[in-house]
Amino acid sequence: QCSTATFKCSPTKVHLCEHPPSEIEITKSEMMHYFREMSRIRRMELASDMLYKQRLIRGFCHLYDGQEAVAMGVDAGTRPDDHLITAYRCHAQQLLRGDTMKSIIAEMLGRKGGAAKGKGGSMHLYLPEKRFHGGNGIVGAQVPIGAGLAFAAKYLGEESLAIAMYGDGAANQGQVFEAANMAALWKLPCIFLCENNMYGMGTSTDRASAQNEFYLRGAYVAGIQCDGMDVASSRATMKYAADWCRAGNGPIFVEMKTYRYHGHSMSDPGKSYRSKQEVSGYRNEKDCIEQVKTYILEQKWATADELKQIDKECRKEVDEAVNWAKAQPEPDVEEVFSDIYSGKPPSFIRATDYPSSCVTSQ
Amino acid sequence: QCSTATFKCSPTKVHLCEHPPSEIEITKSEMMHYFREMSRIRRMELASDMLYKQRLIRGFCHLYDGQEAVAMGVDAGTRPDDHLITAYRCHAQQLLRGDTMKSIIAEMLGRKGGAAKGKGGSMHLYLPEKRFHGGNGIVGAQVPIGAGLAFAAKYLGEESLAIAMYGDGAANQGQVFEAANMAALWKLPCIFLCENNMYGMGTSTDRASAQNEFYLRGAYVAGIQCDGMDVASSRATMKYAADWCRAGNGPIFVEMKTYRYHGHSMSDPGKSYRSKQEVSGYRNEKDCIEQVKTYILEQKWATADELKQIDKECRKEVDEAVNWAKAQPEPDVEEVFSDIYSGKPPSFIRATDYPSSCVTSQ
Amino acid sequence: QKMTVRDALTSGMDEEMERDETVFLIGEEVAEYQGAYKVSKGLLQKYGAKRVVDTPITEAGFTGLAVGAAFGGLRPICEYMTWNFSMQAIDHIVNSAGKIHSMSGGKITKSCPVVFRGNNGAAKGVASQHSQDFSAWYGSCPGLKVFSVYDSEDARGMMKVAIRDNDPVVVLENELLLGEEFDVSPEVLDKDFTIEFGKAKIMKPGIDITIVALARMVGESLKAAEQLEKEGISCEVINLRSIRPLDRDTVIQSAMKTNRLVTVEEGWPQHGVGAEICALIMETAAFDYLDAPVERVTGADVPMPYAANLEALCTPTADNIYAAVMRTMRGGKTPDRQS
Amino acid sequence: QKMTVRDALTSGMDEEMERDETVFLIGEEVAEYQGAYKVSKGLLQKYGAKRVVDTPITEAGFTGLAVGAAFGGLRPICEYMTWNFSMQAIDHIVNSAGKIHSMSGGKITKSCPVVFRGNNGAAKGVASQHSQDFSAWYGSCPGLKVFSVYDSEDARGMMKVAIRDNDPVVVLENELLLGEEFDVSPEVLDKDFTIEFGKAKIMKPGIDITIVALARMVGESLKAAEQLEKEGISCEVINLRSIRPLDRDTVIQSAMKTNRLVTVEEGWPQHGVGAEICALIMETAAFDYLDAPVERVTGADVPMPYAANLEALCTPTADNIYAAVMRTMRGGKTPDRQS
Ligand SMILES: Cc1ncc(C[n+]2csc(CCOP(=O)(O)OP(=O)(O)O)c2C)c(N)n1
Ligand SMILES: Cc1ncc(C[n+]2csc(CCOP(=O)(O)OP(=O)(O)O)c2C)c(N)n1
Ligand SMILES: [Mg+2]
Ligand SMILES: [Mg+2]
Repeated sequence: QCSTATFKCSPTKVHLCEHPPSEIEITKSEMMHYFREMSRIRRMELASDMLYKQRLIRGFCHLYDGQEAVAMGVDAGTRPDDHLITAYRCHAQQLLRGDTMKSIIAEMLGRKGGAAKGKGGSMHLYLPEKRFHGGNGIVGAQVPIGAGLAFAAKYLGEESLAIAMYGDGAANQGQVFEAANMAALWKLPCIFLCENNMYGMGTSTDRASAQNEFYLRGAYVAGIQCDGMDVASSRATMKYAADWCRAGNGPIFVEMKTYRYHGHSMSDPGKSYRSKQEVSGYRNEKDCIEQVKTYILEQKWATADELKQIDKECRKEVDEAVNWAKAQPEPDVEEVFSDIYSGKPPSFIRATDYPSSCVTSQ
Repeated sequence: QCSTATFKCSPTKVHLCEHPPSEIEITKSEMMHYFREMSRIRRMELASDMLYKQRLIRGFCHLYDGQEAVAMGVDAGTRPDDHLITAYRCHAQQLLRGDTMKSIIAEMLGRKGGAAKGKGGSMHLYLPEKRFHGGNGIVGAQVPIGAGLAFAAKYLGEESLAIAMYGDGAANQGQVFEAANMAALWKLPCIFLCENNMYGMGTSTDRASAQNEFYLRGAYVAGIQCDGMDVASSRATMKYAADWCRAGNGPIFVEMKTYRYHGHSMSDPGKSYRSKQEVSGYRNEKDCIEQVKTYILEQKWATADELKQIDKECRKEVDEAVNWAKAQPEPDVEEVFSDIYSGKPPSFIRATDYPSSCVTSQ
Repeated sequence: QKMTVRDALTSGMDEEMERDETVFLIGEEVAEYQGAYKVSKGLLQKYGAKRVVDTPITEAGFTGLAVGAAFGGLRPICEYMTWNFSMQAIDHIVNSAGKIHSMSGGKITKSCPVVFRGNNGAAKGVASQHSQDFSAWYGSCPGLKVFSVYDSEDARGMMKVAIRDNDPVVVLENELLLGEEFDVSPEVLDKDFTIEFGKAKIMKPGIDITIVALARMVGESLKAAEQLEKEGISCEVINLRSIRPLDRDTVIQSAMKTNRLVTVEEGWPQHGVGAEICALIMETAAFDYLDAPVERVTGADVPMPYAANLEALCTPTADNIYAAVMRTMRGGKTPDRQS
Repeated sequence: QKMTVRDALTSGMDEEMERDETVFLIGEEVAEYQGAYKVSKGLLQKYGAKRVVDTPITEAGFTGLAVGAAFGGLRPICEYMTWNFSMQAIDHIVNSAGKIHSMSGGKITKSCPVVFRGNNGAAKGVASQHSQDFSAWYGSCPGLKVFSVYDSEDARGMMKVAIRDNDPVVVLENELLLGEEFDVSPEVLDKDFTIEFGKAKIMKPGIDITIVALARMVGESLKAAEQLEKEGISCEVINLRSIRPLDRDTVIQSAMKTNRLVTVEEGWPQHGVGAEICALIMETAAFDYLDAPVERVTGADVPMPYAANLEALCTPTADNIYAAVMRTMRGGKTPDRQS
């Protein structure tokens, strides 16, 4: 009914486990889905770049373009009820777990209709009802939280697992090792997923990590390294890792080698610590969306024009979302006093202008 | 002139490095020195036990009896100008680096003549002029500090290295991994020395550490495991590790398997989480001082009576130190306001009785 | 009926674990060792290793894990052997737990139902690294709720409401109080006994002066009040209980009634709880009712020394409170007021 | 001559590195990237990788390492990209560095000569995890010295004295001020220009009311003072500079002169610097000189939201200060005083 093809995954390196399958079957509709979703992410990120330059997005903004195959592989290789958590570079995950572009962009603009009512901004997107837990601005902090999500899944007798995504820079954080130890001791179903995009902010992995094969960093925990620019590989690897966890083997480390096209955040031109050639090399030879395109064209699942059309639709969606978001009002000023606690608000919340403080009679 | 014998070391396990020599030459005077020093430590710890039970030592007090061969091996295998730091279980190190028993015991009693004027107590002994940096009450904290000492040694172009001692429980602390990463990146001359006495407080290593071969915990860093109940082994291993660092190879992990006879601290009877047999097994079959005794007797370097005599002398030294310390006054009450800063004291230091606050005209 | 604070804490946890299967206890030595201070005695035996979890000595890691477990649908009780060690984990308490509800615009609807608890402040003879009082620090953070335990009633009531609450709650206990026995009413022993966030308790009504205290200092204040009563000075003693939210009303009302106020805390003075009370009085109608300036009794402004005599000098006592009350009764205008 | 705060910080470090070979800078992106906020620009080029050290993103580890390096005879400058991240390292700052001199009974004679520094408080649009003000927390810890930078004079003077000092010093900078230019006198440009610990600076003398502020709030206070001057109210504006030790005398003297006081800080109110100032006034002779109660202007008591309009509501402005001064001038007895 639905056409299917077999794709060769890029080679993997493994530690204390088998290699994931070197070939993977992907259906036409799946591959078309990947193309569309990855294009949506790319287009959304490029729009964010514009919005930042127009000073409509403020503060920190970390873009995901270049790394789309990682988030896509996570989505494709695991289940929707698996817990997911990542760092501040979180737009793609939020979108893939099902939030709207409108909600995401409005959040970046700090508007009422934003995913977090404009209170979190670019780094703090959450979709708890879809088990996406953010978005965390503190390097490394999401990793033990991820282990805790796995702890909860196991405690509650669920089949689900947890995926904790973190960067190559975060990989050196002590709390990653503390989390891995507990996860291994208690056989928690947790995938520790390192997105190795080769740089922390401006520090390359070889200057920050004495061991920069991150799939080995669990040491006594199994690990796999795969090509994070190839969605077939990232999907196959995530599927293998998820099966590993669901089989009760405890945690596993996954390293995906990827690349970010933009600087670390919008305030980083991203030029002083890497060469133009390096960036253009990745763009021209390794781009993850181009690879998906090639897969599709080779299988004749779509024509180049049809793919262009999809990309256009994505652009349209982004444009609409941007326009919608721009038209959204700022949060109501009373919002400054809300959402501090989920329970009853305190009777007094001080404002910068003391007489304007929020007083609630109890 | 001085008689020498060759002693077989207990077998070691190694990781990314060679085995330390399996035999070691030790002179008579060295071995006699070990016997005396280890006996001094043992006797001092037993006296501390009494003093604690008499409520003269307060709060936390962590004894070292059982583990003497570790501190002795560190002392014998490294140089006096190598930096040394450890945790709260620090009496032996302070003594071996040259402080007097009087000073140590007076400190435990909180008296004026104590090593830290009575301000630190049992956990906080320091001999900075002999490059012993304590004594730290926070599990794991001394480990990156140790790496920093190695950093300083290297920066200053010294030949010295740093030894950071920590327990099997502390081995799981994230900051150990953070320190190891920097030490490996920057090739710092640091020996990360894990005293594996099989328990944190009451938690055995297999319940706290997914990987409880601690010499492997550096992962990408070399490591050696040795018998920490045998001073020949611990000395040979430390010598090897020190040479490794001094040769510019960067850090090395050393694990010494040892055993503490007392509970974790004086408030722990040490009985609920381990069997009587386990404790007596170590005492009867593995005791580090008994081993030294055997070495000496086998070499006929001394008679049993002569050794008894030495032990008696140690006991006498302890008794005298205890008496001296007991006779020491408490610190002067004005001391409460001093030693907060090394520089000029602040003009106002508040007391619990406000009018008694310390006011210095500037 | 009498009950120790330790038993009150244990029974509070026990009953809540019985009531709700998602409640579990995690921390160092909480299970097989029965708690470093025996506060979790019997819980492993009753609930098993799944729900009473011994951790490695990795405060950052297991605190993060507890926060994650809360996001995943559980209600962790996260014990610190003492709060001193929470400095390794404070980022998770403040940033991962305390700010999440706000950062997500309320989207993380259940917020983060973790109870962070353990011994706070100085014990005896444990020196500076083991003697810090964290009331002011945690109490300064919006998003956290902060309780300070004095007696057995506090202990049971706070533990229960904290466990049931969806927001992250810091419960500051005190080692020196664990073994103390207090009267408990049948109401306190009720399985649903709780204490309200943001409400202080008047431990002893009085008319001449108000003493606002927290934790162990409530006991010292009551002792001082008893002595002062004999000398004809009637003290109203307030147990602050909830450091965040702070019960402004009770403090203000009392100050307006007695016209005099002394604060008592064992933490360091600067930016402490007493300072906040002074500011509160300054800024509100209570100020106009003052017959004397507010005085603070606080821990000495030094790292806690080990020696018994010095340690005693660093910890406020009933005598210090007595003296401060006396000065305040005299209008605080004694020559011993420092500039 | 004019100089930005950034250049003042950089030149301060530069000159001290030149002066003393044991001074080195360590932190994230301080070397090749030239500092995340370009505060270490040029230092790698001048001093090489031995003395300008890029670290992994491991605050606990490199802070501990810096402390150890100090024990080993060096003078580390330990940079936090922002102080928010210091929560991962706070145990080392407080316990390993701050308490060591006391814990060792002064035996560690050189104490712990580390300068901990970086951006403190909110920048623009960085949301709650990146917007915390740590003045009150670090300022509460005996054993630490704590500086708060406002202008270029502060920046140079504090940096230099902090580096030369043997005690651990916390220097709180502010991202929003880095690019601001200030006049600097030749004295300030002197290679040996330092600022005293424990001394505040009167930025503008005045007679009607005292405004005590720190960091960026000094600028807002000066703005408000300028406006108020036009309306005939003469404000004395004090830049606190040293949060620990606190300059009690300058504050007290000023309050006794003007008889009115407003405090301004951007941190959370509870247990804040303003609270301490209120308590200080309460407890000293200054109290008797007050013609109106002290009022605090503080950051809103909420985690900092991202949205620009909400963020603006959480950060004190000259307008807030103006209003507080006006209320205080009217005796603080306006109907808008809350209970
Ligand atoms: C604890 C902490 N330290 C520093 C920072 C500042 N910071 C934000 S992102 C970043 C680099 C992280 O690199 P990596 O983990 O590789 O993730 P990537 O940005 O490449 O996805 C740094 C240093 C922070 N947010 N938290
Ligand atoms: C960060 C921290 N957490 C907890 C403690 C309480 N504590 C003190 S010693 C100890 C056990 C340490 O075990 P290990 O590292 O094996 O050393 P040992 O005592 O066996 O020498 C614990 C949990 C502490 N001091 N610091
Ligand atoms: Mg990276
Ligand atoms: Mg141990």
